[in-house]
Amino acid sequence: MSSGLYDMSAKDFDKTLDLTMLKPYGDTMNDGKVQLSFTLPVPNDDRGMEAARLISRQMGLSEPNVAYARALDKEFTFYVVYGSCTHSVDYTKIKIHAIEDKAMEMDEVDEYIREHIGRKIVVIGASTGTDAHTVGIDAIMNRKGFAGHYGLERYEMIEAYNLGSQVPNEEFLAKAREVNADVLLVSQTVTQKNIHIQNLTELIELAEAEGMRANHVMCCGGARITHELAKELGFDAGFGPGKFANDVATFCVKEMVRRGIK
Amino acid sequence: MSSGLYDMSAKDFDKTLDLTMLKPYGDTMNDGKVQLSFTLPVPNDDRGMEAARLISRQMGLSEPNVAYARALDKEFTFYVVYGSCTHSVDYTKIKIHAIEDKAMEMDEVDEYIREHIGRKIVVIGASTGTDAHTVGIDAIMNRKGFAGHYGLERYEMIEAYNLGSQVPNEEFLAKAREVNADVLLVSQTVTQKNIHIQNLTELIELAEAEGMRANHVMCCGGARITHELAKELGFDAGFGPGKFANDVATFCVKEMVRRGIK
Amino acid sequence: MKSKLGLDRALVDRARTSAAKVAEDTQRFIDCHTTVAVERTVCRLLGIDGVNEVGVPLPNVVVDHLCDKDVLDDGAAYRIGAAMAELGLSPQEIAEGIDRGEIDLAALPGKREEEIRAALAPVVEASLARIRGNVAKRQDYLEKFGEKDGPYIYLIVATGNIYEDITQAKAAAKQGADIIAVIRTTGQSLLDFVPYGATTEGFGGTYATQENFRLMRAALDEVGEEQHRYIRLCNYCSGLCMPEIAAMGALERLDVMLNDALYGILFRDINMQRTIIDQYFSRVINSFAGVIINTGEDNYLTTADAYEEAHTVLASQFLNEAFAKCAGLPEEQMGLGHAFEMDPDLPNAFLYELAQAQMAREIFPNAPLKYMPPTKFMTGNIFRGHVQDALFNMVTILTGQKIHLLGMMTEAIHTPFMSDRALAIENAQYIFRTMQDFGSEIEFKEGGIIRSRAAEVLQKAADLLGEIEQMGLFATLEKGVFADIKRPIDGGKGLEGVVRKADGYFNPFIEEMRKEEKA
Amino acid sequence: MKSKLGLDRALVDRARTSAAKVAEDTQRFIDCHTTVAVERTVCRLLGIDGVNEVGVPLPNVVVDHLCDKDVLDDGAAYRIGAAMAELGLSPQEIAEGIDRGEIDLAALPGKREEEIRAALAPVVEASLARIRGNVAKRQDYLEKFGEKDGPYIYLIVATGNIYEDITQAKAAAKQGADIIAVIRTTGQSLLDFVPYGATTEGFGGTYATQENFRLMRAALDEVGEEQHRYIRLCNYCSGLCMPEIAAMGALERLDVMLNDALYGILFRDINMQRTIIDQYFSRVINSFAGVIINTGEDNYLTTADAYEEAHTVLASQFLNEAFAKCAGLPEEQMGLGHAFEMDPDLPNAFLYELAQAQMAREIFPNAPLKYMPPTKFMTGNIFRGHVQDALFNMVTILTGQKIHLLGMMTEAIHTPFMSDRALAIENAQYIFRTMQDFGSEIEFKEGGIIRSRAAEVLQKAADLLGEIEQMGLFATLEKGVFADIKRPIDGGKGLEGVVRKADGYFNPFIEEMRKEEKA
Ligand code: B12
Ligand code: B12
Ligand SMILES: Cc1ncc(COP(=O)(O)O)c(C=O)c1O
Ligand SMILES: Cc1ncc(COP(=O)(O)O)c(C=O)c1O
Repeated sequence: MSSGLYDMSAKDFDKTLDLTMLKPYGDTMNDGKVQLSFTLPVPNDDRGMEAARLISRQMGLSEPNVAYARALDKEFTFYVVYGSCTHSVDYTKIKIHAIEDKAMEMDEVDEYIREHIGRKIVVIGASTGTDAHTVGIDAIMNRKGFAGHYGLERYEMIEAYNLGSQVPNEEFLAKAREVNADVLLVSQTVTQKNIHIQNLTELIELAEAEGMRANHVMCCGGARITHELAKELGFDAGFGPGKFANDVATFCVKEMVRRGIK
Repeated sequence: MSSGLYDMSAKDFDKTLDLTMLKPYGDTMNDGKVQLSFTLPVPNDDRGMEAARLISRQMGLSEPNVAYARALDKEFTFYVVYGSCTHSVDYTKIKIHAIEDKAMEMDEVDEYIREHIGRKIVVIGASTGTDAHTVGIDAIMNRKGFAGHYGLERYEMIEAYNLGSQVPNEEFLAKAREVNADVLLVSQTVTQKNIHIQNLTELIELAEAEGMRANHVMCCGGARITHELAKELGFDAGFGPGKFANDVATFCVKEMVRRGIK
Repeated sequence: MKSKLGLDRALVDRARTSAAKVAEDTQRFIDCHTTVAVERTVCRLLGIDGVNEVGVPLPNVVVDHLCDKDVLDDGAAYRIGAAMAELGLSPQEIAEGIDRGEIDLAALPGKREEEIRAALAPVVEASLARIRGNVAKRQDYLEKFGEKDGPYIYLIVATGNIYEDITQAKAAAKQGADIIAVIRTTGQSLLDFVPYGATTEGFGGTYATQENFRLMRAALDEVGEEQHRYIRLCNYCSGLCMPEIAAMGALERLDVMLNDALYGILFRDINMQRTIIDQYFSRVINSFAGVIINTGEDNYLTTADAYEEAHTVLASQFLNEAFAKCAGLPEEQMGLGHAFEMDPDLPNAFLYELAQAQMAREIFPNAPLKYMPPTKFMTGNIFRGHVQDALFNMVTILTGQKIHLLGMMTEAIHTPFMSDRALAIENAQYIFRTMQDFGSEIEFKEGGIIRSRAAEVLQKAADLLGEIEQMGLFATLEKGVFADIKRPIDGGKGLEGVVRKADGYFNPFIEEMRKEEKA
Repeated sequence: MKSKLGLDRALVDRARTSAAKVAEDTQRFIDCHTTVAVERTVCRLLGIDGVNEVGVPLPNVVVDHLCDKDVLDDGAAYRIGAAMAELGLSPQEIAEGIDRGEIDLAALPGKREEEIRAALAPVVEASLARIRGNVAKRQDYLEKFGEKDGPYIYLIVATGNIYEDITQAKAAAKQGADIIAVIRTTGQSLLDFVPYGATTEGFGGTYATQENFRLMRAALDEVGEEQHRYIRLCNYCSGLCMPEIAAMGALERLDVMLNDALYGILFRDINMQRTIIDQYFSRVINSFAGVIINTGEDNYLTTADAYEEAHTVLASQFLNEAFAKCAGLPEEQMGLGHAFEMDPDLPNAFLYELAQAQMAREIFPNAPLKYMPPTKFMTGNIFRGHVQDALFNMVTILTGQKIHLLGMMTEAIHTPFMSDRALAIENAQYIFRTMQDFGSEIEFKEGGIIRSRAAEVLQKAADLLGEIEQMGLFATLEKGVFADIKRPIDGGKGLEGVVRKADGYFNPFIEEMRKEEKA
C-alpha cells in the first residue's frame, strides 16, 4: 500500500586507513579527494576544458571534475578542479629532517648555557641581501619577542646583535668576526625566483671561504624556509613560521655543545 | 659616491608559448603554477607536512610549497600547496566530443522543424530516479525558460511534456511510448557515489531492451554532465551548465534529421 | 529589542490573525483524520521496533495488517490495547505474532475503552518517561556546560555512512559546531517506512534510522563532554514518515528536527492531506520532547526568486507559526526558516537581505530563527562562494539569527568534505568575532532602502495571508501560490495512507503529551 | 557629507595646525639644501637621458662629475646652463661630452645668471610643455570616457618582467582594474640611480625605468581605448631617486605615484635630511603633472599594531598633508594612506577599522584616500584570506575610500598570479555592488563603540602632533615615534648626497612649476 519501497541497497565499504598507502581524504577514507586551481594560456571553450581535464589526469586525478572555468583574458582561462588522487605515499617510511631537540624555555636555555658552556654566547642576526623584511628576524631577536615568546635580547646568557635588514653577506660576516659571534642567524622573506636560495648559498660559500663555517652555528629562517631546505643549503638548521626565539636558542646552544664550540 | 650599485643582472627569459607543451600559468609563461588543497588523515606535524609535500611531488609538482597546514582533528590535517606542474599537454592534439551544430534560436528551430520534419515533434523530459532536482529540467522545458532563453514548451513546433522529478526509469519510458515521444530528455543533479551513472545506464539499457533506443533521440543534462560522459553512457548528447533550451532543441532536431527519424 | 525597522505592528497582527484562522480551519480537518504514519508512530511509542525476516519494520507490519483488515480507523492504540488486554502480551510480542500470522487484530473480541486504556497505560507511561528522561538529560547538560549566547553554528554531515558521518561530526564539533545535522539520503522522504539499523550506504546523505540516531547521539555526547559544550543533534522528519521520525528523535534525544507543515507537499509531492495530518502529531511529539523544529521556507527560494518572492517566505513563517501553536509548540522551539538567496549580481542585494532577516527577527522575537546559507547562486567558483558565505554570516550577526546553517564554498559541487566544514566554521567565527557588536552599533536610516523594503514585504505578506484566509489552505496549495508549485488535493504520494477516524479512535500519546504543555 | 562620527572639529583644526607648523619649520631646512637626486632630476628635465658604455645613466655621470668637482652646490641648472651658453651645445651633448671626459663644467668660464637662464629657457619650456601635454591628454581621455564614481580598483603587477607585466595588466584592466601599479623590484629604492631601458628581470617587482613606464602607458592606453575607460598607471618614487622618478612619471604620463615624506626614512633607512629634501621637489613635480600621490601610512601597521598605533597613522596623514601643501599639491591629489591591518582574532576589530576609515574620510574630505588591504594577518590560508579581503572591500564601500588597493588571497605566499587578481576584482565588485548604498543607509549609534573609538584616536593624534610641534620633525624621527623605528639624523643611506645650496643656486623647474599652481 505504501508508495515507498522496502528494500535499500547496502554495499561493503572500504574504510580502512592504510598508512603505507596514504591518500588524501575528502569525506571518506581513501577517497583521494583533492582540489586544484590553475590558469591555462588558452581561450575558455570546450577544448580548454578538456586541456584542464587532461592536465588534471596527468597529475593523477581520476575523474577530474572541472567545476569552474572562467576567462581571465581572451587567451587565459582559470579552472577549479576536483578529483580523486590516485597516488599515495608510504607514510611509515617518511624520513623527516626535523630538529630533535625539545624546545626549552628562556630560563632553561640560560641555565643550560651556564652549565654547559659557562659563558655568555654571542648571537648575531640580520635579514641579508636586498631583503628589507625585518619582522621575522625581529620576532626572534627583539626583547619584546613575538606571540608571547621573549626575544634573544632578553636572554641573560645571550649577547644579541640585530643588524636589521638589507645587510650584504660580506658585511654580515665581518660584523660576526668583530663581535666574536658563536651563532649566525639569517632571515629571508623574499623568495621570488629563488633569490633566497641564491643569497643563502652565497653566505655559506663566503663563510667557508673565510674559514668561519666550522666553528659557528649557522641558522636561517623565514616564511618559506624549512629545516630540510636549510640543511640542503649547508646550514645547521632552518626555522619557518611558528618557530620562536626559544626554539632557535635551544637548537643553537645544544648544537654548540654537540660540536664542542666553547 | 652613491650607496646603490650600478649593475643589475639581466638573464634570458623563456616566455614562448608552445601549445604542444601547454602548462599552467601563474604570472609567467610556462611557470606551471598550480594551487592545491587537500586533507590527509594524519596529525599536523613535520611528518604530515612532508607527506603533503610527497603527495604533491607525486602529482608532478616541482618544489611544492606547503603554504598552510591546519589540524581538522587530531588525526586529520588540511594543506594548501602551491607548486609548479611539470606535466604538460599537447593542446594541438586535443580531440573534443563537442556538439558541432551551431545553436539556432527558437524561431529558427521551429522553422527547421517545419521544413525538414513537417510535423510537431514530441519531447518528454524528467529528472529520473530518486533525483528531486527540477530546476535544471525546468530551465530547459518550462515556457518561461531560463537566463533569457525560452523553454521548449514555448516552441510552436514542439509538444513538450515535463514529468517533473523522481520519475522511475520504467515510468519514464512508458510515458514516452504513450505520448509517442521523439526526444527523451533526462536531468541528473545528484552525483554522489556516481548514482547518476547508475541511473543513466539503467535507462539506456531499458530503452534498448524495449527497442526504443534506435528511433529516439536521447539526451541527458545536469551540472556535472558533459557531452563526453553522455556519449560514453550511450546517449546522443549531454548538456551541462550554460546550455539552454535552444542548444538542446537544435541538436535534437538536427539529430532526428540525421538519423531519419520522421 | 528596539525595532530598527519601524514595522507597522497593526499589520503584523493582521497577518498573524489571518494565519491563525487558516491553521484553525485546517486543524478541524486534521482532528478527524489519521494516517498510516501516525499509527506506525503510535506503534513505535508503544515499544514496537525491529524488522521481520524480509526487512519490513514491525510498525509497518502492524499497520499494514490493520489496513488489510480495514480497521486502521480505530487506531493502532485501540486495537493493540485490546489485544494486550485479551492476550496479556506486550505490543512487541503482538507485532511479532502478527508478523508470524498468528495474531489477527480484527478477529479478537472487543473490549471496553477503559479496559484498553488500562492495558496501554503502563506502556504509554514508560515511553513518555523515557522521553522526559531525555529532556532532563539535555537540561542537565545545558546546566553543566552552559547555554550559548549568539548564533548556533549548524553543520551538516552527509557521507552516506553513519560511521564516516561520526568522524566528520566529531571533527566539526571540536572545531566549533553547535548543531550537527545528519542529512538524509536522497529519496528517503518518499519511503513509507523507516529503515532499520546502522547504515553505511546512502546518496547525498545517510538514512535516518533509530540506530543511526543513537550512534550519533552517543558520539556527540562524547565530544561534548570533552569540549564542555552540549552539541545538539538534528535530523529530518518531513516526508512520509514525519511523526515516526519525530518519535524516534524524541526517544534518542535529538534536539532539532526539520519539520515543516508544507514542505513535503511542495517539494516532495506528498499529498497535502497526508502531510498536514502527519505534521500535527510530529509537532506534538517535538513539542513534548523539547525539540526545536526547523521549517523549510528556505526551499521556496531555491526555485522562486528571493527578491520577488520574499513575502511568500514571511507568509509561510506565519503559517508555520500558527500550525505550531495548534500543536502546542512553544515559541522557543519554533525555528522558523529563511535563507540568503539573493542574486550576487543584484545591486544592493545585501540591503534587501538584511531587511528581510531583521524583519523576521522583529516579528518572531522569541523564535530561534533558522537561517540558511546561499545555495542557488553558489557556483563552482569556490573562492567567490566563500565570500558569499561570509556575507551570509554577517547578516546573522547583524540581526541575531539563532540557528545558523553554515554555507559551504563547495555547495555547487559536492556534499561537504571535512575541510569544507572547517573552513566554513572559521569563516563564521571570524565574522561573528570581528563584528560582534556591529548589530547594536548601527541604525537604519528612516525612509531608507532597508526600512522601505521591510515595509513592502510585510504589506505583501499580510495581503497574501488575507487571501489565503479566504481560500483556505488546500485551495491555496492547489493554486500554486507557494514556490510556483501547484498541487492537486488528491494528487501526490501517500494519500492512500489517510484514514478518517472511527468513533472509538484515540491516540493516547497526543492526549498525554498535550496535557503537559508549557504555559 | 554629514559627519557620522560627531568628530570634534576644534581638535581636528588643532591637529592640522600643529602639522602645518612642523612642515613649515622643516621647509626652511629644505629650502636651503639640494641633493644629488634633485640635481639629476634637473638634468633629466633638461633632456639628459641614456646610459654610457658601462651602463651608468648620464644624469648620474653629470652629477657625479659636479660632485667630484665640488660644485654641485651651484645646482646642475646653473652649471649646465652656463655650458650651454658657452658651448652652444644641448644638455645631452654636454652630458656626453662630460662622459667622454671632454667637458669639465667646473673649468668653464662663469656667466651672468640672466645669460644662463636665457640659455636654459627653451629647454625648460620644452620639458614643461611635454608635461602639460600629458596633463591635457589625460584630461581628454577622462572627458571622452568619463570619470569613475565610487572607488578606483587598484591592482599591482610584479612579475619582474615588463612584458609579462603588460600581459597581466591588460587582463586586469579588462576585468575591471582602474589603476595598475607596477611594483618595483626589491632593492631599487636603495639604488642611487635609475636603471635604463626595458627590463625583464627583477625580484618581487619590476624595475622602474622610463622605458618601462612608456611601454606600460602605451599598453594601458590601448586597453583603455578598447574598454572605454581611462586606466591609470602608478609607480613608486620613494627611495634615493624620489624626484627623478617623479620626473620620469611626469614625462610618461603616470597618474599616481607612491610618494611619502617619511617612508624612505622609516622603512628604507634613507637619511632623513636626504628624503625630506627630495620629497619636496618630487611633490612639486607630481603636483604640476596632475599626479595623485600615495602616502605610505599603511607601512606603519605592518610593523606596529593597528589597534594600538592607529593614532600614528592619523598623525602621519596630517603631516603628509602639510608637506604636500608646502609643495603646492592640491587636496584632490593627496592620496593619503591607511590600511586594514586589524588582527582577525580581535573582537570587534571590524568596528575599529570602520571608525578609522570613516574618520579619515571626514577629516580629509577632498583627498582621494588610498586604502591598503590586509597583509600582515594574511596567511597561507587563502580561503580565510579571501574573506579578510572581502571585509576590507566592505569598509571601502561603507566609508567612501577612493584608491582601493585590492588584497590578494595569496598575499602571504607570492606576488599575484593572474588568477589571484581576477578573483580579487570579482570579490571587490561583488561587495561594491551588493552593498552599493549601505554606507548611506546606516548611522552609528551615539556613544557607541565606533564613535568612541574615532574620538579616542583623534585625541591621541592631536596630542602626538602637539608633541612633534614642540620637538620638530627630525627629533621626532630620532625618538622613534613612528612605527617604533628610531633613525639618527646623520644615519642611513644617502646623506653624502645632501648639499647646502650656494648663493647663486637655482632650480628653474621648481620656479616654473610652482608658478602654475592651481588656486
Ligand atoms: C610586512 C611586510 C612587508 C613590510 C616589511 C616591514 C618590515 N620592516 O619588515 C614592507 C611593507 C616594507 C614590505 C615590503 C616589501 N615586500 Co613584503 N610583506 C610583508 C608581509 C605583509 C608580512 C611579513 C611579516 O612581517 N610576517 C610576520 C613575520 C613574523 O613572519 P616571518 O617572517 O615568517 O617570521 C617567522 C618565521 O618565519 C621565523 N623566522 C623568520 N626569519 C627568521 C630567521 C631566523 C634565524 C629564525 C630562527 C627564524 C625566523 O620566525 C618568525 C616567527 O615565527 C608579507 C605578506 C605576509 N602576510 O606574509 C609580505 C611579503 C613577504 N612581501 C613581499 C614583497 C614582494 C615585498 C616587496 C618586495 C614588494 C615591493 N616590490 O615593493 C617589498 C620590498 C621589500 C624588500 N626589498 O625586501 C612578498 C614576498 C613574495 C615572495 N615570496 O617572494 C610577500 C609574501 C607579499 C606578497 N604576496 O607579495 N613587506
Ligand atoms: C536547488 C537545490 C535543491 C532544491 C531542489 C529544488 C528543485 N525543485 O529542484 C532542494 C532544496 C529541494 C534540494 C534538495 C536536495 N539536494 Co540540492 N541543490 C540545489 C542547488 C542549490 C541548486 C541546483 C539548481 O537548481 N541549479 C540551477 C539549475 C538551472 O542548474 P542545472 O541543474 O545545472 O541545470 C542547467 C544545466 O545543467 C542544464 N541541464 C540540467 N538538466 C538538464 C537536462 C537536459 C536534458 C538538458 C538538455 C540540460 C540540462 O541546463 C540547465 C540550464 O543551463 C544545488 C547547489 C548548487 N548551487 O548547484 C544543490 C545540490 C545539487 N543538491 C545536492 C543534494 C545532495 C541535495 C539533497 C540530496 C540533500 C539532502 N540529502 O537532503 C536533497 C535531496 C534531493 C533529491 N532527492 O534529489 C547536492 C548534490 C551533490 C552531488 N553532486 O551529488 C548539491 C550540489 C548541493 C551540495 N553541495 O550538497 N536541492
Ligand atoms: C523542512 C525540510 N524537511 C526536509 C528536508 C530535506 O529532506 P528530504 O530531502 O529528505 O525530503 C528539507 C531540506 O531542505 C527541509 O527544509
Ligand atoms: C610610500 C611608499 N613608497 C614606496 C613603497 C615601496 O617601494 P620600495 O620597496 O621600492 O621602497 C611603498 C610600499 O609599500 C610605499 O608605501
